[in-house]
Amino acid sequence: MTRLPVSVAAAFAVLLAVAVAAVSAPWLVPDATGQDLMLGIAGPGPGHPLGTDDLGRDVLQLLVAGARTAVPGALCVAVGSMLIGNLVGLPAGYLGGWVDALAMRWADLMFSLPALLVAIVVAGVLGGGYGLAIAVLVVLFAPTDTRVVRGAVLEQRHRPYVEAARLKNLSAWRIMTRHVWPNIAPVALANAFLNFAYALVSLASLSFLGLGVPAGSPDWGRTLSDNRTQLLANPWAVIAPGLAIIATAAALNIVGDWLYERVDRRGRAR
Amino acid sequence: GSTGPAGQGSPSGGAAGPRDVLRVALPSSISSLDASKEAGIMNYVVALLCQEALVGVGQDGSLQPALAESWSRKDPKTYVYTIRGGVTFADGTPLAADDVVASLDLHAKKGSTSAFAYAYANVDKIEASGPAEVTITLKQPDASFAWTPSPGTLLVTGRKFIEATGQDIGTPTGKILGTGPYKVTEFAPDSHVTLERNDAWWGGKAPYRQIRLDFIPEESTRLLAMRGGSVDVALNVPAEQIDQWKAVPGVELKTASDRSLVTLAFNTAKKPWNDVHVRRAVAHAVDREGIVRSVLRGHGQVAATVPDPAQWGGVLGEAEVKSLYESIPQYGFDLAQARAELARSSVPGGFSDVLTYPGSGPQLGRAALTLAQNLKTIGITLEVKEVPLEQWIAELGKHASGIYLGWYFATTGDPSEYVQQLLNSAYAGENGSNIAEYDNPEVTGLLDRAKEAVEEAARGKLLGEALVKAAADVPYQPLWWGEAATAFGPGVGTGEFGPYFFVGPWAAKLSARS
Amino acid sequence: MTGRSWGAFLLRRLAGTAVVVALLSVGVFGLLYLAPGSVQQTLLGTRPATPETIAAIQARYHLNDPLPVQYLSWLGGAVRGDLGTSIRTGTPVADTLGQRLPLTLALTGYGTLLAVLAGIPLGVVGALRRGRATDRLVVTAGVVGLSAPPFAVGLLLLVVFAAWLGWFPVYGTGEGFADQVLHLTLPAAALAGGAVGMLVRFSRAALIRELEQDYVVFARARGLGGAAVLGYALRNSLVPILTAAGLIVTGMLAGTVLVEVTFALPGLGSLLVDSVTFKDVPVVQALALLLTLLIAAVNLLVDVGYSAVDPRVRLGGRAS
Amino acid sequence: MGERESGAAGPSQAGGPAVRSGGRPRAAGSGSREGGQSGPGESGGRGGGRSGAGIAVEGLTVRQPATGRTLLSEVSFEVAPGESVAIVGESGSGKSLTVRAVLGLLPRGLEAAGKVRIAGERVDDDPRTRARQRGGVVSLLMQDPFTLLNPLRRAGRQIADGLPRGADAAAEVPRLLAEVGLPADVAGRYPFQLSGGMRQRVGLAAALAGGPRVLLADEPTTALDATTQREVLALVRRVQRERDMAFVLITHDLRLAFSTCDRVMVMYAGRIMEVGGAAAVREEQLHPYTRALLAAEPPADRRLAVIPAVAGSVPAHDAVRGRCAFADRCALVVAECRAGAPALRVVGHGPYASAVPGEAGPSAGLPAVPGEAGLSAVRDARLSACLRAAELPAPPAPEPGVAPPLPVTADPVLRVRDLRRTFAGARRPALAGVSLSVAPGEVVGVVGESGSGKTTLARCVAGLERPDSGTILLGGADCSDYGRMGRGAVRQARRTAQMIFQDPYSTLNPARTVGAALAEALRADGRPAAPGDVARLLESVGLGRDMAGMRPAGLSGGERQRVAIARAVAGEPRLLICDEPVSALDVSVQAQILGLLAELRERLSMAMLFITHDLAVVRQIADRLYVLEAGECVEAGPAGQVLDAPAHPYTRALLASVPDGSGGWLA
Ligand SMILES: Nc1ncnc2c1ncn2[C@@H]1O[C@H](COP(=O)(O)OP(=O)(O)OP(=O)(O)O)[C@@H](O)[C@H]1O
Ligand SMILES: Nc1ncnc2c1ncn2[C@@H]1O[C@H](COP(=O)(O)OP(=O)(O)OP(=O)(O)O)[C@@H](O)[C@H]1O
Ligand SMILES: [Mg+2]
Ligand SMILES: [Mg+2]
Ligand code: NI
Repeated sequence: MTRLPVSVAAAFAVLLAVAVAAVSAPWLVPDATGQDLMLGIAGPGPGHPLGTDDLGRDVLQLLVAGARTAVPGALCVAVGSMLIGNLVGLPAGYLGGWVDALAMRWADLMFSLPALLVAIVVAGVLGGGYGLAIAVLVVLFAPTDTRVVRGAVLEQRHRPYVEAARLKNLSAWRIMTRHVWPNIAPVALANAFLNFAYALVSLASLSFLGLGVPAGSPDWGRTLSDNRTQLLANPWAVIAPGLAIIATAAALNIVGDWLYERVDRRGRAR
Repeated sequence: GSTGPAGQGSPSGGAAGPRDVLRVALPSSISSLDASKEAGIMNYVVALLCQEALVGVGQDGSLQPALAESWSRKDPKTYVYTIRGGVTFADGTPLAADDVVASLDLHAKKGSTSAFAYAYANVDKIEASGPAEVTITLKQPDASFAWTPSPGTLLVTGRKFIEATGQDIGTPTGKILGTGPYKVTEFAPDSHVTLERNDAWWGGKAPYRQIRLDFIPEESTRLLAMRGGSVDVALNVPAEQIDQWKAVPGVELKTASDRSLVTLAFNTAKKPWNDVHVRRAVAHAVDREGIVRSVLRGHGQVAATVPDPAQWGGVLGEAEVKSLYESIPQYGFDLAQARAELARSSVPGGFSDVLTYPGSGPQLGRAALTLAQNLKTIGITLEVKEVPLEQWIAELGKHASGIYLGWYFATTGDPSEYVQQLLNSAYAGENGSNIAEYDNPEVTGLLDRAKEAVEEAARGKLLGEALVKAAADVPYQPLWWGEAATAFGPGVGTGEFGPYFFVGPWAAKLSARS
Repeated sequence: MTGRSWGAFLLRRLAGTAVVVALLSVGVFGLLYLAPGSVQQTLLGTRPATPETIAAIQARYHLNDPLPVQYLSWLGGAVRGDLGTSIRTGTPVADTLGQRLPLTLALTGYGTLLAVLAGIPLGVVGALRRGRATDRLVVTAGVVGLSAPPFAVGLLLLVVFAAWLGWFPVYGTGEGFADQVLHLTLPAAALAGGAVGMLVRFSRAALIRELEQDYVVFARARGLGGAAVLGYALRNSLVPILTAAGLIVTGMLAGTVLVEVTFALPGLGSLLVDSVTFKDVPVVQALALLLTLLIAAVNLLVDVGYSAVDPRVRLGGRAS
Repeated sequence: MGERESGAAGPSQAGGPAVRSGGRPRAAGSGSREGGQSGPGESGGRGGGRSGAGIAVEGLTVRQPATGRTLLSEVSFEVAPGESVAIVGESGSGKSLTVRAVLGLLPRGLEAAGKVRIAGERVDDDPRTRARQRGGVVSLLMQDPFTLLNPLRRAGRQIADGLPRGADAAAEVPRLLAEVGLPADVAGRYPFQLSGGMRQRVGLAAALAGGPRVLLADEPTTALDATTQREVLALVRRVQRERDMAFVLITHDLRLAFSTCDRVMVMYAGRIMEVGGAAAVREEQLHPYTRALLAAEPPADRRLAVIPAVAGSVPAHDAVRGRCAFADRCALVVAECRAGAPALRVVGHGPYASAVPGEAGPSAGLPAVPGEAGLSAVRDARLSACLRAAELPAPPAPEPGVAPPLPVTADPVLRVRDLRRTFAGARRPALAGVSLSVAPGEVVGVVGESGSGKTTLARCVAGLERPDSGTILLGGADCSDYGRMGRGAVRQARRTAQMIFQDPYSTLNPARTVGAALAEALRADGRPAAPGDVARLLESVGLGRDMAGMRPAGLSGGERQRVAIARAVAGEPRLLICDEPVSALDVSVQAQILGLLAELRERLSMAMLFITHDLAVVRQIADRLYVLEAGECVEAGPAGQVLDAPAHPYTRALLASVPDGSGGWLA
């Protein structure tokens, strides 16, 4: 057992905090969106460590509650695209042939599109909405996962253990799910973390353009976007959600990288 | 590329003396210089520096002579305009009655795709009745037609120009031609417009040789630009940012009514909003004072009814307006009463609905959010959704939702403009402007009579009656009359500033400030 | 690669791109058709409209034609090189794109340049100082860059460098080369943030991998100097770096949207946002076409880069 | 030889004496009493400092500070100019680390301690001198010709990169290429355009570019064909003699070491076990480990009834700290062996200690530096790390060969007719019409050089590859195209033939336990798969039943290969296809696996298609042989006949390239 690097430990701490916030926001900050029109915008002060936004909502509470909006969406994207990636990439890599050709043409097609732009077009045209943004991102992210999974499967496919399983007359489905998949799952998982981070940033970008979560939702991207006119009045209302996004995404990236490296090292050490 | 006239001084003038170039930051971009081709308000800000109408609007909101030296209503259906002599277009050609007719025809001709066409639907005939006289004949008498040849729905340009430019009017290649104090030298849609002074303007010599208008939709960028001294004038500073703008050294912030109305509209043809108790309940749940105070930072006025008091100029006197407004029933912020009304309604247990607002109006969104919060306490769930401006407009046109946020800018100084559009049952139905589908024959009757009235005072009375009658049915809950804040950087001063400041060649009214 | 196989390769690429463009144009058309709102409504705004006006507008923009007819007439024009006229501005679409393309290209190019100039050296330093404090700093900076949304970085840069320090102008594109560079520095930097992170990650990982290869040990054992050995390894890590660069340029094209909005720059990105909300079909179609072609060109460049870097690709050997 | 080993074991000092090289004329006779007293470099009295041009290592220890592991300890040796020393040992014994430590090129995270002198200069504490010396004084040739050259740089430029400053590349590169026997136009080619042997020659030219006086070679031929291996080694030796370089060759093959080097140093678990002249060690091993190693290497000239194998595998350095590293596997172990780490001591002076020039030993090929009798004598000083070195029993006489079993004439279990397969984009077919048959219970060997199509043949038979044409009959059923067979037929074919693979590390699914893998195999073959059945299966391949719960990561290479065999034979197939099943294993493990296969064959009366490039291995197991060359069968027949009286020149060339342990092999 090697010791956890400091950065990874810190990343896990951040993720834990975010997860706690996301899960227990309704109890931690039951009244996060509570308005105080009399107060309006204010800088940090007693009772409001990060100040308030123009509806008099406490920025810190919004941040805590924001984890509940910002994170699950990105998680959905990561999980959804990983699911598609596995479902498509596994047969594509293992079976090859037309399945592979079809899957790869699809991935090529998606890769020749700029993901965020397509998301903007689709969300913009169809009027935005959180679910739609997530669905679009899932579709756009899936090819990356598909390629990663397929690449990993291709690497495993000709390993003797797979061929031995074929020689034992096991079904392709069984070989894929029971033999190949457990060995590529860590790669897929590591990639999912990286996607998670990228989805978080992308969703925040969509929210920034007004295409993500509904107005008034305590979402980080939304809070940042709503308050960016207050940059000089209460910079914390902008900096804090920005930091929340960056810190969470960075933590996810760090964990993803760390997982990747571990997989890589295990692969090389055999 | 942008090329100014040769031999002129440096574009951004030195420290000493008044600046040569005025740099203006607009809060949204325009894609056409032709105000009749786009729905935005900023088009006027640009176009009115270059183009003029037959009649102008005074600071008190009354009609003033402009390109028409004088005009008269010969009979209820006939208007005669005498064209000012000695006026030339920016390209040097003199203005003739025929040019005015051509300009009017752009909107009045059958099959016109102009956005102003609605204002000319009642026009029967337009003709140049003399070398300097234009006569307009209507199909039906309409008192408010007097406002139609004002800048809101008419911008005069030349016949030759129209024929030569065709579909290209307002585009970067075609640009626009007018008689105003400036002419367009460069137009980059979504980026900037550069104007050059028209030294032959009949109104005198405008103070700035050049005006560059940049479109900077990102509010914080605009603020930083002013702080950095790279703009002189910024229009429509958002209310929530006003304090920050004020804090910029040397910046002078002027606010005035922008003749806009933000109102809640209830679809009286749709359940449960067809129940007046529901409408009253929701109306009582709106904290209009609170919204004006916090969302608008006090830069707005609680709207008692549809037209802004400043719009009655020439129709009703100030005292009459005051007494009229006091007689209009109001639904003040009172959650207890809201609850009581809801209890008496068809949906005593509450219900849920969706309220959309345009992305370009964040203040509408905030108001909607406070409303949603109040409604929650009485059991109504209102989901607030931001949609792109175009989608919001489309939804307004469909009349399919139960509740809307309407946002209107008056293009004229005529009080009847939106009263007719919002309350007259003639405008109900899909694509109509009566988004509440409000159909009260009594009200419609009053409004139709107002259209025919020749006497301004009589017209005012009829309109007032209609407003009072309609208020009892609560098809709308007016929220506020907007105010626009304009920031003038150090070095730019303005003597007079009011609701009609930008309705006209506004830059000509600016002066250097020390 | 011989001339003939180059030709075949190009042809295959072109065919692929054509398919993508065709699919995309159908998709965009269908999407815009599905979109709420309509051209006449956006043209008229909240102003009232007479039925005649609406009919006239619909006739003018062929809005009443069945969708396939609308599509085919667009396609016919596009094939003949006529991209149509923007509904929103009334200008020919080709002109509009022509005016805005330089800015976006300049922004993307400048951003890529900044990213390459910062990302690769940082990645190299990280790889060479692997595991030490410098490396950890580089890796952390890279991760933060990767995790920071461009608009947030843009706002931050605006506040710090334009507002507080006043080193750079706040908005606009500037006139003349030096001025333009000055104007585009902050947007390009905002755009480059994520790319730097990506390049640091890729180049560092690639170099670390190469430095562990036998040929590096062999080169050192033969007494080759540090610079020569680094040259060996760097050249070999260029292939993954090129791959990353391709992804980066594509990502940047998307990132320009956010940055152009933040910095009020009239580029393709802001045009896309405006045209999409306006349902300006000809412009959106042409943009989709242009962006796809740009991406295809970038990918082609990357492939050409591979063959320039790697003789196995160039000479048809099997890369092992 | 019995009388010679009684030669007094010289008293040895703690700290371990270094192996001395030339320049010490007297050391031979005195049994190196002074050993360990003076540093090798300062040894005076040396004419012209010739030995100063070699390397001297004393007390080299390599550790991994992050984990606190020691990987190598107390390694001392010297190599004189013109002398060649082989470092021999099984995988993981520390051979590569030794050489890397000498060069100062240890992998990241490892640290070395101890004295290293190169060309008389102390370099272990002076990285700059060391860096300066690399290339010009000392150079390295690495194992894998496919990875040691920069793939993106032309061969000539890579060679030129190593030339001393100011050298004329245009002249020097062709000269170096000529020296390694390559035409000048190779300079303009990229590595991927060269064959493995050519690459290794380019590597040699590059290593020689700086004009080094010491050449270290880490298994330079392991990845090459046997025939190419011989050519390259002969070339290296020739160049080394011509340039009078000190030469260190790392190899895992004792016979190869005997054949190519003057002296041999045997390593085990990060320590030196035995040192001595090549001929002397070949004649008589003074450490039980060396004996076991040599015994486990199958002879190419005769078939043994059983290959003597030691149980277990090479331990990690730290696992055997503070005692004799080989004690656990040693047949001659006594209690003291475990009491402390035995030092490397002079055991005798070997058969040639008293030799005078002219009195050549039995090994006529032993190279002797002319006129330097003393030097040669010192080189033959024998050192061993065995406590009982002096009292080891005489090595047993070589086992006599046995005859392979008589051919079977029953209906063949496998019949292949005119099998062809050409891979897309390949220049020549991988299989160009191969026919063969395997009778029930018969072991049929397939040999050939790398790329001759052996694996392709095996995969076609197993149904992992689809042949272009030809027929494959398995147990009488046509199995030429698995894609077109019914489910039942496929199942039948799978139960008839099973396969085991070369790489023990990827042959098992890392995610599944051994038990799960075997239970699945049993079920797939229609056998009961209760834990008891799995345990029985494990025991049948010589593994404990407790192994069922382990994952492959915890197993050694040999154990993995046993599990793989168990998996293959779970359903008692009639034919077992073995694709180089022992090539990746250490000789000691190889012997175990070969023994296991022989036993299984007996017990299950299983036929085998045994594929290998190693003629010595195939000799031990095969009854009949097919020789493949470039996808074609060039010779076939009973194993003994083909190997003893090869008819085809290709077979003869193959045979000649098997090292026989004699010095004349390279000639
Ligand atoms: N970079 C490293 N980090 C940790 N341990 C290492 C490293 N390199 C080698 N080792 C360990 O050191 C021991 C000796 O390795 P070395 O490479 O010298 O063996 P070798 O004798 O060359 O074996 P082979 O024949 O397989 O090449 C092995 O047990 C190996 O696991
Ligand atoms: N999957 C493949 N695709 C293309 N060519 C292949 C493939 N597999 C093998 N070959 C080629 O077919 C020829 C025969 O290969 P094969 O692996 O059967 O040889 P081999 O005798 O097993 O060699 P080795 O001793 O190196 O294992 C070689 O030239 C090889 O490059
Ligand atoms: Mg080694
Ligand atoms: Mg093979
Ligand atoms: Ni310009």
